[in-house]
Amino acid sequence: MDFKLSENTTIIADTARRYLKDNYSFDVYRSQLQEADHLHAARWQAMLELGWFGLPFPESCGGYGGNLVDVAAIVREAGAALCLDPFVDLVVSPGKLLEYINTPESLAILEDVIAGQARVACGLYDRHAGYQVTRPSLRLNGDRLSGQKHVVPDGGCAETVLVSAMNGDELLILALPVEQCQIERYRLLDGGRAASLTLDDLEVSDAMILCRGEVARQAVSGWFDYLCALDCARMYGAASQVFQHTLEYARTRKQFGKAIGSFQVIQHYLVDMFIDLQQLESMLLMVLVKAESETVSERARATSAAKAYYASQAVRIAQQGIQIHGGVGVTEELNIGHYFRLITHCSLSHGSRDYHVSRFIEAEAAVDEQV
Amino acid sequence: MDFKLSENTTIIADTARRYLKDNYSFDVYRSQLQEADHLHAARWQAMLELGWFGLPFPESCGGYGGNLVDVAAIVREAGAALCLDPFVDLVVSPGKLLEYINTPESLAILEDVIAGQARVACGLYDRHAGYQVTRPSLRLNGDRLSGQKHVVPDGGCAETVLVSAMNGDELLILALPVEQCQIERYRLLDGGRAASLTLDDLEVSDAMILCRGEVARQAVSGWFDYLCALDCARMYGAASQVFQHTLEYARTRKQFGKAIGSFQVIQHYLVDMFIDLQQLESMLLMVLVKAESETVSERARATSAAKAYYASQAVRIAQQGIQIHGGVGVTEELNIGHYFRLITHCSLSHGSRDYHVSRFIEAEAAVDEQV
Amino acid sequence: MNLEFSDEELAFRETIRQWMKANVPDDLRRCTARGAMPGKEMQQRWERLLGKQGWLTVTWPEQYGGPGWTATQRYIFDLERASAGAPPTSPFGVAMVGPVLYTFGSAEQKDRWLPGIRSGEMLWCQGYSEPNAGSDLASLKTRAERHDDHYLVNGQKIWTTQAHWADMMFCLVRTDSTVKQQQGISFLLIDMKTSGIEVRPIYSIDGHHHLNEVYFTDVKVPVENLVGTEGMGWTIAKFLLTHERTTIAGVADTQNEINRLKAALAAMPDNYDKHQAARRVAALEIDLMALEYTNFRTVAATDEGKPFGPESSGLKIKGTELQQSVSQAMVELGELMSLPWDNEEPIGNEVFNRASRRYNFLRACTIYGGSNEIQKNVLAKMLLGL
Amino acid sequence: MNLEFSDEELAFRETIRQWMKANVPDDLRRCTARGAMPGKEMQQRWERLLGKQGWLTVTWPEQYGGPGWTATQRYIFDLERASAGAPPTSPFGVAMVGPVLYTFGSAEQKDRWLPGIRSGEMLWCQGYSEPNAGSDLASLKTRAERHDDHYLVNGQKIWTTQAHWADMMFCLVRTDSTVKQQQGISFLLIDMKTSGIEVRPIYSIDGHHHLNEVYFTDVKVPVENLVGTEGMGWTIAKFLLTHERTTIAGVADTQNEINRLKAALAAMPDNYDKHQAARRVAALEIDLMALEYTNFRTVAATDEGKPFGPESSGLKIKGTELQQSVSQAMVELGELMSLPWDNEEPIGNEVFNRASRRYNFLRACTIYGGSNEIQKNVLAKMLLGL
Repeated sequence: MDFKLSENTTIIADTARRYLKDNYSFDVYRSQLQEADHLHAARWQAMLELGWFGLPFPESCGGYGGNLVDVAAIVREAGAALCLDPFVDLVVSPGKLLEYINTPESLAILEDVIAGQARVACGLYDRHAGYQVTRPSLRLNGDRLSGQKHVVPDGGCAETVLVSAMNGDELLILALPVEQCQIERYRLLDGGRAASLTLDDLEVSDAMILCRGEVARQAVSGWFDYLCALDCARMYGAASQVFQHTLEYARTRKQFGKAIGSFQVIQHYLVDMFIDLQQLESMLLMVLVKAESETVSERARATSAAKAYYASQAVRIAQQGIQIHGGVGVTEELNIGHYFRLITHCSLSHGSRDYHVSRFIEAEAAVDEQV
Repeated sequence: MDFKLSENTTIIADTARRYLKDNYSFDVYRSQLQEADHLHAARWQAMLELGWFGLPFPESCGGYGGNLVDVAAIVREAGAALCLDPFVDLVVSPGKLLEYINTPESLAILEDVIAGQARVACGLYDRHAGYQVTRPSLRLNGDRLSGQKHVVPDGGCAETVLVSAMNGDELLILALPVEQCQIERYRLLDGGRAASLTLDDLEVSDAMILCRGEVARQAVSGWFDYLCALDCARMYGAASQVFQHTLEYARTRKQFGKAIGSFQVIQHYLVDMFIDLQQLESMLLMVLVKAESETVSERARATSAAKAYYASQAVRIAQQGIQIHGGVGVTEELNIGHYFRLITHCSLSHGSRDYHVSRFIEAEAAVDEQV
Repeated sequence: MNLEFSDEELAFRETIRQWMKANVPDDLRRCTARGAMPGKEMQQRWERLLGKQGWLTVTWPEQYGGPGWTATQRYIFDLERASAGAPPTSPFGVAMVGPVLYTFGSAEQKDRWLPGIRSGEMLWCQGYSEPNAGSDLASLKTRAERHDDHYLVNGQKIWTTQAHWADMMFCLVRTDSTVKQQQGISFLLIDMKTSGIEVRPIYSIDGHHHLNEVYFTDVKVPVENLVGTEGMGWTIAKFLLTHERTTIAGVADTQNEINRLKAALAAMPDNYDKHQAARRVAALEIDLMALEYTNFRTVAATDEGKPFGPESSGLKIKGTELQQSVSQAMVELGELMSLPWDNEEPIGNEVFNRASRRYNFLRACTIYGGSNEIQKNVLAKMLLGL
Repeated sequence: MNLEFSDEELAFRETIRQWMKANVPDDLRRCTARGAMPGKEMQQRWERLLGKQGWLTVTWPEQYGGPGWTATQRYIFDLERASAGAPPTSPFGVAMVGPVLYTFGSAEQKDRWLPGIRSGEMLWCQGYSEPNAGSDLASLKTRAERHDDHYLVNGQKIWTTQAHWADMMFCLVRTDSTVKQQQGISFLLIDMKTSGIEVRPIYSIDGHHHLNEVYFTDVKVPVENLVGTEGMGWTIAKFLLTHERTTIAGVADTQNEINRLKAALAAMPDNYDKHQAARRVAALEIDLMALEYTNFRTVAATDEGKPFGPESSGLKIKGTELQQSVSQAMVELGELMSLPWDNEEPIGNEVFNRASRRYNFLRACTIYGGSNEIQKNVLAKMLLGL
């Protein structure tokens, strides 16, 4: 057993950290919060040039063959930097779905994504289906689609959106031109941009359907696990910053004539946070390896465990970070509250704790059957 | 709204406290733990003379017309004193069931209980029915009963046992002579004595059947709520002692050259315990009034809320009491561990937290319907 | 022991209920139902309405214009107010400076300030915290130097809720730095329009502007705005901490939040795990019941003219923890629908769309007014003698 | 990064698994399956069996008779041991005094004491805590006065696990009361058969006798039983605290407890709420997974010859909390079946009948070896610099 990151991963993480340090800051973040569109041309180009767009994908698809551990190294740093650039939403997320679909048509789109020439978003959630991504509530009627897709991350600046729908009992994944949808744009809890797309009797051509049935189901299921793992990486980056900043604050903030870190209760809070952060790191390393496992139930068991654990423990760290900071912790001017929102957001995107506990139980039953 | 105890209740509580102080002690408790039978002749007679046997029952049945608040005053003091004398098991519990059955036969037995001339126990639980007292797993076959009743409190020293069984879809309550059952005796978690009764093709005469159907269902359901409320009273008595002893210990026990109560973490633990104890007292007062309510769903909602709350918060106080005491807290020689066992016991007798949360939800739905 | 409201109390409840039904403005009701907080105009319009009815300063003695209600009536009023979808009233005038004025103020001060508070015309804010005096309030540094007929105030306050709305601030200032910290503090009323006052907004993590920094540069405050005598500020501040606790636990509003959550859950589609959600809500309702009956005990004791008993000591700690728990449950049970932050069209149930703002806002409730940790320090000392 | 066992490790696991299958005595297996703890004879019989195989002192260096396993192998061994239904070995000889002796002991001491520990023939106990030196161990008072060729020991130890089983005690004693507390402490080996030693049982709240008080009245201990030099006791005690942490979290045994619980739940009747029980167990399994992978990180670091990293700091705290949570879940999910204390015939599933004893026993695990509160104090200082 070996928990060391490869030399390659270490370089990727270092590069990401340096790049973000040089090109991103809390001030940049706060002004980006106000933007209608989070695609910043210069940084987008820079990320492309750093090779990040190709990193998540196999060489056979024109990528650089990085694994989840490599991609997570970037996402973790982005979480630590509160970076809102839609690298996951417009590259990794649609790219992995296209890769998993693995048809000539999907791979052609993927090639454009990797080249930075296509803006593709994922619209796999809708209003009534909760987190059950393999059973969307949007339904195809003949060759017509009417309905909505919600919380499409950065869907407002995409050209194409990958959308799931049911055709009878069969799952479909379609690539729709965003221009044919009605768009409502809004911000999300983590400060990111999203859109609701309304499809009004849209005529579906065969060319729009990327895949169907079992292929679609497996692609979406693999995508879900991959994205869950990246949520954990992002939360870890944020939670570790919360801890560091809070520890520093406790060392320097004085009340009653001494540093608040000299009070035993605050010390125990911080020790609890530190220990929990260690456990979060362990769960992250675990899920980054297991979420790409071949065995579907093993993969689901690992990601659901990690996501459920993060939803309680990373959230707890963020809450305690605010509490120890006191008044200043609840203001927009300090990063702590923003980390809190990011962590809360990620604890609910791609499955809440309750959802993942249920999924863990199902996955475990399936694992047990195999044994 | 008025939370004051009546003068009468105050006298009952004071009498009980004084009686237990004079006649019971931790040493008496520890030696009683070793006894095969918890019926201590002299104290039994004393309780009879104190009027406790008649207190819970209406004057129409030959009782003294005390309400649940009065009875709970005694049970609370008994919990505080760790008293194992089976006042609840052999008087209140069977007596209330007999009262609620309210037939000439049942009231005749009740009269003997009140007079101290009958030893009656309740055997309403069996192995497979969990806490669902209105649907026991024991079944009547023709006029024959075969099966077991478990955890019959003080069933080993009773002459008669009130037993529930199903006859088809109909609930029966029977009064069986204990001599016709096979008995296995054992101790329980709280130090009390109990028995499992095995019925081996026992012939049931009509005279044995006290009631059936809706009458039986309502009697058992009222009994269950009443006993739940007394569990809370007993836990409150114990938890308040845990708090008092732990506070005293924290004031006097020195480590690192000062009282452990001067450490901020211990102070916060104790404040949490104190606040929780206040809330437990509020819940106790609430349930003592509501558990005798006429409206079945209102009654169930109140008792299940109280029981569920106690199962988490009283248990938490007991655990913290041990933790603050350190090594000495986990020994038989100190009372703290015994309170911990008593509280754990009561948190599981007549319904666990999980069970009562479910029952609370059902009861609330029923209350909502009535509104 | 009797846990029911009396017939008189039930009749009183009915009166209040009917009045609320007829008088809570629709826009206010809608605002609360969405989980939002009203702006200044809407809030003040409502408080004036209450003031006109004589129901704004419900805790005040009759001689100062209180309605003469019992604590139980005030509690019932609060329940009805919340369940009618009206927000709590702003505490700074009604619950804080008002009682200070009628307890410590001169006849002139009472005449001058109490009517505006009673009618809801005059809005107040509280100038206590400073950048380096948060939990350790006694170390505050804002100076007020006596010059003939006025004080010259210099310094800075922070976390001043509604300072941008307020006409007046009541303020703790240091009038003597040669004596023991607590003894050099005085209680001053400051007109927010005085020159030399600058109010800068602080945005909270719910995205809204509730809080402010307030800077004082050579602000002239007439000596007649001193309440009590110089050096009495700490005594007055402590007096407020032990004043009126019958609604401090927030039971009425937490109950209302739980009701909003239950209604939203009932409307969820069939593939939603309602069973699990119901268990989580039930656990919160049970916790609320424990708080509610503890609160009832305080209310009953108040009506008997007794001082607050030990049962009241945890009301704020438990109350704020529960507010946070309910809010967190609402966010988490809303799943994906809790993520939209500023959508105009509702997505799924709008209750969930707005829940995360409230969740963010409520992180402050275990911090302000003495963090829960500070409260426990105090209780350990005062109540447990540790 | 690689989270799988290597082929060699899998082969090793298979060897251990087969051996356990063939060698764990049936009575021991049944004892563990019931949730009970073995008595002295059963425990020692098992440890001798391991000793004969050379697998009792698995953490020892090869030169002292360790099997030369990697930390990963030791971890695998522990997992297989637990899942085969064997209890952990007693730590006092193998994990505590053994390493002290081969690190600080003289050649004579090693020759004299190590073989008996390695074979499981000689049982040890630990004489650290005293009635007034619990968390504050350095304030211990048991005196050892030097007289020619022996020390005269007077004083009292408490919470001495298995003192009534032990042949020998390793003991912290005060040899100098004129210097700073920590500096006057020495590490002494005491034969439990020496006259002047009285062992009095302490019954634990699980109803069993594990603990003792040990009284010393003019007990003569040969000077050759001093380990290291006089005053070195505190250094040796601290050395033990940082020694071997690869199994301190108790992952193997906690996993085994969860497995026992799941099997018992699977056998519950249909009217039991299995859904709710499964959710509670799942939450515990997820917590265990976090602990397990944290533990793996420590194991991997040990195999690379690295010192324990920060990840290992919480292993004892989280491990003991989880043991208690699992045990509490077992008791609570057993409902009424958890109440019988000493029934001879099983009632329902015997796993539940025995669960409350273990639950009681485990209250001690957050107290002994430095309570979790003391551990947090130390971590705040050492690790966070607070």
